[in-house]
Amino acid sequence: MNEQVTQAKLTAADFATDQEVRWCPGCGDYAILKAVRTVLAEVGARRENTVFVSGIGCSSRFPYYIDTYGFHTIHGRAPAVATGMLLANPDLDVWIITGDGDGLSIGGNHLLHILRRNLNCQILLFNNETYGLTKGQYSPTSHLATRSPSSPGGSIDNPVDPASFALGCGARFVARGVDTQIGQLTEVLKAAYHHEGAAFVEIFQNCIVFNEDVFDGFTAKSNVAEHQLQVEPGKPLVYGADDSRGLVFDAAALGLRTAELGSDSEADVLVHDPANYNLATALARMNNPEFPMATGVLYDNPGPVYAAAADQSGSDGNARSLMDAMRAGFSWKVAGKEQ
Amino acid sequence: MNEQVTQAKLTAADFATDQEVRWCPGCGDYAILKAVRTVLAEVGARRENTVFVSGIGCSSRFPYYIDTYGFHTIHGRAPAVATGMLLANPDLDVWIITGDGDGLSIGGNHLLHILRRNLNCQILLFNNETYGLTKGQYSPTSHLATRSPSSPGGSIDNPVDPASFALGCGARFVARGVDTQIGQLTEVLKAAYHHEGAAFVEIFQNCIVFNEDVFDGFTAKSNVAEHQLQVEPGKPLVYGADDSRGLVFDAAALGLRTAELGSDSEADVLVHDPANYNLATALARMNNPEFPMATGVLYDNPGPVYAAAADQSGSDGNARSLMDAMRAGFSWKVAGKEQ
Amino acid sequence: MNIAEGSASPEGNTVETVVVRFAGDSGDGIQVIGSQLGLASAMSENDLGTFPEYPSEVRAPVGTTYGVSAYQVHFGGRPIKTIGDEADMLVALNPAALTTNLDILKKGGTVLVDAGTFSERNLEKAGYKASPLEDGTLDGYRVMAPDISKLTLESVADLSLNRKASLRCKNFWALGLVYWMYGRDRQPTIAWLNRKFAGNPDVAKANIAALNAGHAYGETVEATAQEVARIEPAPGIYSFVTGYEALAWGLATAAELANRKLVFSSYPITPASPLLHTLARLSDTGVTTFQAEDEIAATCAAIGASFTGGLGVTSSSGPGIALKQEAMSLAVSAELPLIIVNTQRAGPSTGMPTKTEQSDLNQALYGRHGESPLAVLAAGSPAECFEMAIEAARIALTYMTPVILLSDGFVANSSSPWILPDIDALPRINVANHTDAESFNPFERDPETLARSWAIPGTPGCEHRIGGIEKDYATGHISYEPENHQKMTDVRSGKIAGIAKTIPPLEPDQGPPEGDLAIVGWGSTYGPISRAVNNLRARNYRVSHIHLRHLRPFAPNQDELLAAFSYVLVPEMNTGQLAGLLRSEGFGNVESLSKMTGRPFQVSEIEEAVLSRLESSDE
Amino acid sequence: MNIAEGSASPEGNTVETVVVRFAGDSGDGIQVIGSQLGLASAMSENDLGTFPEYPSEVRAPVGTTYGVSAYQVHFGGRPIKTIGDEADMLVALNPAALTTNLDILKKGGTVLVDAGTFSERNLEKAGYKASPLEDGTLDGYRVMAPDISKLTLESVADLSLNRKASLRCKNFWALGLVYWMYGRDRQPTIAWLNRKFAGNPDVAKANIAALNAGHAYGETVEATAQEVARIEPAPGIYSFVTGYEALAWGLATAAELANRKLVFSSYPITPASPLLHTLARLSDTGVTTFQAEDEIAATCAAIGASFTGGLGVTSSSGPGIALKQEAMSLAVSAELPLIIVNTQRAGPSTGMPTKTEQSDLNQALYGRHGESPLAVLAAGSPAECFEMAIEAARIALTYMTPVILLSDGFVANSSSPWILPDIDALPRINVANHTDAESFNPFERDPETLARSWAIPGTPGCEHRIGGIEKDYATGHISYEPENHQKMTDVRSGKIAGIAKTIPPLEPDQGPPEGDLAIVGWGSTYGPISRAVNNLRARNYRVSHIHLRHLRPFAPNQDELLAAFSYVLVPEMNTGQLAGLLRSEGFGNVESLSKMTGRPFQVSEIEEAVLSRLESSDE
Ligand SMILES: Cc1ncc(C[n+]2csc(CCOP(=O)(O)OP(=O)(O)O)c2C)c(N)n1
Ligand SMILES: Cc1ncc(C[n+]2csc(CCOP(=O)(O)OP(=O)(O)O)c2C)c(N)n1
Ligand code: SF4
Ligand code: SF4
Ligand SMILES: [Mg+2]
Ligand SMILES: [Mg+2]
Repeated sequence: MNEQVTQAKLTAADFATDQEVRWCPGCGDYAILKAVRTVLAEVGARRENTVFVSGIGCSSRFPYYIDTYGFHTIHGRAPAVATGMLLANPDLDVWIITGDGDGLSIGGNHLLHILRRNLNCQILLFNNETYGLTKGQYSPTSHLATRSPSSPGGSIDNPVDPASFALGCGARFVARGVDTQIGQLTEVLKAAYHHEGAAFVEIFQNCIVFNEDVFDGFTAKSNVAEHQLQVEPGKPLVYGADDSRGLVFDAAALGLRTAELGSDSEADVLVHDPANYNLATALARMNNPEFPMATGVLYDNPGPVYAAAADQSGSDGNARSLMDAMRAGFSWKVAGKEQ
Repeated sequence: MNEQVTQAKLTAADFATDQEVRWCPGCGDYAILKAVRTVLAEVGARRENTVFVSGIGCSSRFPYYIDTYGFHTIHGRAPAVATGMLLANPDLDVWIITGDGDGLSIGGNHLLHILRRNLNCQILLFNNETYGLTKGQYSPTSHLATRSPSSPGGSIDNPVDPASFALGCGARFVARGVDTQIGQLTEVLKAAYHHEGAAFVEIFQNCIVFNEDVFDGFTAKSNVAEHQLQVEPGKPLVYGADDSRGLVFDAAALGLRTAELGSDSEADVLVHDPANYNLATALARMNNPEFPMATGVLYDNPGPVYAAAADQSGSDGNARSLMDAMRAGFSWKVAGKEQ
Repeated sequence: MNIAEGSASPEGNTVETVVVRFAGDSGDGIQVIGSQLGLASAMSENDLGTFPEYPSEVRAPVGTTYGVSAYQVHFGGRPIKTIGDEADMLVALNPAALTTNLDILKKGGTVLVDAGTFSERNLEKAGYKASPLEDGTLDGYRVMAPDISKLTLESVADLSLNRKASLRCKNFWALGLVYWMYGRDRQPTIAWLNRKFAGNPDVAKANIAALNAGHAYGETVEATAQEVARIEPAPGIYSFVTGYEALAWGLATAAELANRKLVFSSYPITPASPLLHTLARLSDTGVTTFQAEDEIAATCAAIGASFTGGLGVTSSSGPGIALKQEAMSLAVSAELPLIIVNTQRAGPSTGMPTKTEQSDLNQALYGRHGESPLAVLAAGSPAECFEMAIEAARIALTYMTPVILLSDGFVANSSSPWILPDIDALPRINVANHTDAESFNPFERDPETLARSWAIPGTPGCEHRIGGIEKDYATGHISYEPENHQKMTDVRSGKIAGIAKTIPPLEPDQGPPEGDLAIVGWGSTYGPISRAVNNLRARNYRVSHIHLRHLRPFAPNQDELLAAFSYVLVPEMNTGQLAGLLRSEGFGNVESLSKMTGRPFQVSEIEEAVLSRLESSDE
Repeated sequence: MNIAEGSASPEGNTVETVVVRFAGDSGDGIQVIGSQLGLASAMSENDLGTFPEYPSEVRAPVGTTYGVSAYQVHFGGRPIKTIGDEADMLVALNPAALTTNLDILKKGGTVLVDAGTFSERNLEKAGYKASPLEDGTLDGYRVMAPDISKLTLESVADLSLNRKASLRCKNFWALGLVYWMYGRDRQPTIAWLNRKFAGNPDVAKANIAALNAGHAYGETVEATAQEVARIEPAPGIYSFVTGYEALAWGLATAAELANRKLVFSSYPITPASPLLHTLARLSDTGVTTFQAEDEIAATCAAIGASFTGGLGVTSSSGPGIALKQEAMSLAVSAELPLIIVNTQRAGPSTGMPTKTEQSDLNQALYGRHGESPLAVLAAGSPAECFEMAIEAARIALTYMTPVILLSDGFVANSSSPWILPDIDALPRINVANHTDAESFNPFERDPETLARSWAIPGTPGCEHRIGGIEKDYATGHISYEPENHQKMTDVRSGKIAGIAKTIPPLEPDQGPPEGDLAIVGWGSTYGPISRAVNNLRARNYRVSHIHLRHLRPFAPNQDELLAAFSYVLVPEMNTGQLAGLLRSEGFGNVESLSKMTGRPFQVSEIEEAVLSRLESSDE
């Protein structure tokens, strides 16, 4: 591509732009922004080779605050725009930023298709269970009976679970992070970056204006231990103070159940295998407070990546000139008159 | 609603219209049409209370051939139109007819949302792994390397599995049928009809023009026994000649595996429980030929139905007159001049 | 009327109208005091118009220029149709509010600032190098710069509120001073506060104390106060309505008049969402609202509702309306009633969502594929929103057609006092469902309206199938016949054209029905044009004002009326879309007066444009 | 050229042009023999035009009227620009084909039927009560009714094909007879058959035998044969191209001329899909195609491709174009190159997908929200499809703007012989990427074109962020400033208007550049208008033909040119959209000649319309 200038390793601060960040003071988006900048620096991303593309929403303002190429597109369509970027230039490092409304309401179809096609990119869905930018209507992830300007009596739509949805779409990398858990979040983002193919990360993000503390049940400091299970590859699926609780397989129900380790004789605690689809779907579906909320990389099982370069044509793979191609049909020659 | 005339029980033939059916001779759609008419008669559906709504595609021509109310809408949008019908009149019996292109390509988002909202209707997705009406381009369900006019060198998009997708969306009823297996298909459709909420049925449908016999691996007469597992509630998950093979739980892999019953000592064959989500996702994901293809009702676990009547408003549920509502804000009275 | 009795009538001259503009941080409670001044003014026998301006950020950091919220109130003793070109008084509760709003204050006007907020930090955030209170910035204005923060704290000191909560009352302190200056009665506001904070009487008391303190301050420092002229309002029950409220009530009323279920199906978008919110709160009156997954689904759901006999309505703004066009075309082809409300905003693309514009007229007229004619209406004031919603429903149901109703960010959010309607006294919309099963044909047409017959699911014997493919004129079945397509094209456009027969004849809003110059407007330019023409006519200029509510089809006599003027000037907040439309209909002498700043026209802009035309035509 | 040597030159008079129409069941191989007649005619030094008509069902049952497939060839010894109003000869391979196509046969024309298919069953399926061969239906035509089925079976009896395969050759039998009647050389077709069925020589042989047998039959029964006049074709390598092929090649060529990657992103829809299919087969020439999940994604992906430096192109037809409008508006706002091809079909809604129309012009011009100006072009013939694709790319890349290129079902599917271009000889499209990191500003504009500077990902130091929110004129950052929005609105429309400077001046296609009457057309009405004007001028009527390729902006001298005519008539396959546009631009004497049947204009319809105007103006 372009001549590469010799560049020193960049720091997180090098990824900041000159634009004033305009989220509400206290919004969870700030922490995510910080985590992303950190990750970009740590993985050695190059500014000129990186593109952030977003739809519309508070979350989708994100690209303005990262000093790489950026495109703040239209509502719900970032995955489609990103697809075109990768078709034209598969070497780019593309990050898609979306929200629960942008990505799962108006943009649900594009999310489905980018996941199943498995384009090589990162998809960060900031889930705050509300439409922040349009002032707090309930969203497709809002729990039943959410009161909002458009559901003053409480919403009656069953919510969709982003991770389960992604798994159903055929995603090969599905993870969850929390805005305030920077350590885990940066690790998750790094894993997403290194995954070949579409990496889907749901980030629980606190909207302090319209949905303050909606995730407190498992993200409040006092609840993390008892109500969150931070999965790690190859590690037992335990949680609770002193890892006193864990997930075991419930043969009768063909599913997971929680167990007090030590006291429960059947307690054959499971070990996390991110390549196991069945485990991932079961983890994704665990509902807090009945179960701990699973966070971290739930599923990471690379599959065939959509490669634009790959040839969908009927040709044998050898390049032809365009003029040859045009002549390949039935053609005939009319000679000029002898002069 | 309208005054009900006394009506004799209708037969399948009573649901035929005067329109000539215009699918290609030999198309699988004919068999499905027959099955649906039979089911309508068997469940005692009333013509005037039934609506068939479809998008665009060969499959979506369906409503013209059923003598009920029908709406052939626009590409991909039948679930949204159906939603409006049920909002205005929740008593209607609404059947949505869609194709793999209509329902999963352009219409994927609406499918997601009608499933998660769980509106009370039946959704029949005719999967022929192609865009029939537009002459045979590959579709979102086409297997990798499908050659078609738009993928002359073979498609490079990973397909989506409709049943897994529906489960990921939060569907509470997910089933599969085969155009040629009328017995099972009518049973599945009846179960869908009786399910409260959105019932999703994928029907493998043979497009003899563009994708002839693409499902032969498990639907050809000679393959049904060995390559198809017809699940039934409460029955063991067995298949093969003389039910010699079955599904067992593979503890190491936390998943399903097939076993020769009798010879395999671990063979604790599983029993089908349609209310088990984990089982349903595992069944849906079984890939032929490695596994038998699961057909029948994979999942049937009723959940809260979206009821338009349910009140999203902030009111206490008591009706108000509109004029009272307008006056409920700050209002004041100007008296007329004394005359 | 609870006449503004007991309001101190301060000395000073009487003015006809006054414009007060409040500005401050988003957290300062600007919207609340703005609407209270509106209320107090209505109670003081004033007509008025108000308009809020919100920052585009949800909650911008304190003290920033982009976090400034404003509210303008124009009140006085004659019919008020605008929010006022310039403010007579600016209340700026921090430096950022001052710097972003000063240009709206008229020279010589009064500026009230809270000196307590002019800290170095805040000045810097507002981009001031030096304090504008000291460096001559405010020369030429009448400046009042009390330390409102401090005075507010003092006024509520007796109450048990903490400092933060106490400081929050300073908006009411400022309001109290404004009430003193324009002779407003405090009682309605006090009543409102008591009702609003019924559960929190300390807060109510504190705000009332601050209000009173501000009022007393005016008296004490002998701030110049003005008498404002009064009107004699018509009798009735009044409320304040914004355009979106009037529109919501109009839709609900229309459904009641037609005895149909209103199914309002939408997806949130600025500035259209308040319509959804307002209707969602009316569910106990029988309204069904549906928040769809996107605009396409919203439109399709409304169509589905109409298919089953409801009144399907959908609503959005520019980008969302673009997404609805394919489905609208289905409604054209299936000939189903449907109302599409477009609360326009500044484009293209995401544009400036919080700013107003009229640039979607062409999209409304021509935005669909194929020949997809439908009716287009526009509302120019909150009151008109109510009327036009009913008119849209009348047309949609009577003619079995989609109708686009154009509103915009300005008309939707401005408000004025409005007599609440008596629904029982309004004409009903009588459109029967077809129930006769004998030889039923869904495309049989009413010979008068050309509307097809509407049989809804649930009706035995009328089962039928329709869709978006071309239909045979006679049977309604699918048809690809060449001559039939011509016939169907003609009948679809003829049906829309025929609506004109039921539209009342167009008459000038002001001025004679013929002459040299007509100012022709539509939608929210109504106010400024009306005032400008009023002013010009008062100065004996011969000019008429014609306001179009029906944009497709036009009123039956529109051609004739416009032809009676030698020259037509069309002020629009777009680059001349109505002007182009009139020209394409064969009018030669049409000139466009275009404004594309995201702000409504000022009266003076229109006056000047007219004067320059009149002068040049004098030459 | 492989001149049609050795073709028997049958006795008979010489005619200038001939129209042959083939019709039969979908399975009868009508399209194949139609294009073979085209090929043979081109080889016989004829110019020609062809047009296929497919049934709308994928594979309708045998013998039904809705399963009839047809192909019309118009060839002769002068430039051919239409497919012919009427057929001189109709080949109808079954009763359904006869009944659905007879109206196109001119009185006195020749009809060839396969008597072997006129069974009672088939007659009934075609809706005939009695055999049209016997009941006088064909009085006034020259009827040839051999039992083609039987004769074909006999002709291939020596070969080892089964009955079904043998019968499949009957199309070539009929073709052989046609070749006899119009003196076509069989050699090119024989060569084609040998190549096509190289893997199946028996099939090739059988078809050749049938072809020869049909030819011999003509000789034997002494069917009247006609000499057809010839032209002298320009030297070059020729191929047959349909409009969609020429368009595909034009897009690929444009990308090569601009040294950019072509990213063509689309979703299947009739009649636009063939463009996708053709480009998909060009991937080995460097073209990238993408079948998106829907039209919105297709457009967005094309935009993403352009953002990263490619030439993003998307394509659809009416309903799909409606869905693309929101994203097009993003491209307007972000000022990115983008080409949107609309292969128009009959609307509204699903309409008649296989029928042609020009009813999306207004949608192209006005279909977006806000003021979203972009360039609009139209192609009127297969050859023009190639040129206009390059022109669209030139404009999109030079001006950083979306361009809509209008085609339609008729122009896309008709074909004619065409000299394959020498790409190296075409002017290059030189648009450089911005790479200079010093003080880079994405919204810095080229003073000449007003195009913003284009820096693409991968360029160090030029990292930037853009979007659909209004941008500051100077910095490109988000701006809600009133005056800035005015300025940006002006610059966006000024940029599009400025394209006119680089458009070649408009000249009449025929006739003088001034006069009483100009026929103004655009797109696929080109052929019929051209022929009609040609005929009229031959009869000494003073009329000019002006063909518009640029619909926004217009050619710089268009106003002037049109103003030089007292009267303008605009034939359009819509209800008068260009006519309305011209009127809105201030032209008074514009009349629309509208046709909405899903079929192209006939030459005679235009001639008659012109004559009636000329007469009435003579009064
Ligand atoms: C086509 C269109 N429809 C609607 C909108 C209005 N809109 C902007 S953002 C948004 C929802 C944002 O929600 P989410 O994606 O969850 O982002 P958040 O603000 O919560 O971060 C909506 C409805 C729009 N900009 N465009
Ligand atoms: C907006 C829009 N885009 C595209 C089309 C063209 N189109 C019609 S049907 C179809 C695909 C049909 O595929 P599927 O749903 O699988 O139905 P099938 O014909 O295979 O039964 C497409 C792309 C259309 N009618 N409208
Ligand atoms: S509204 Fe919510 S999500 Fe948006 S910036 Fe504010 S806190 Fe964050
Ligand atoms: S194309 Fe395929 S799906 Fe469509 S009618 Fe024919 S066989 Fe059936
Ligand atoms: Mg959100
Ligand atoms: Mg299909």
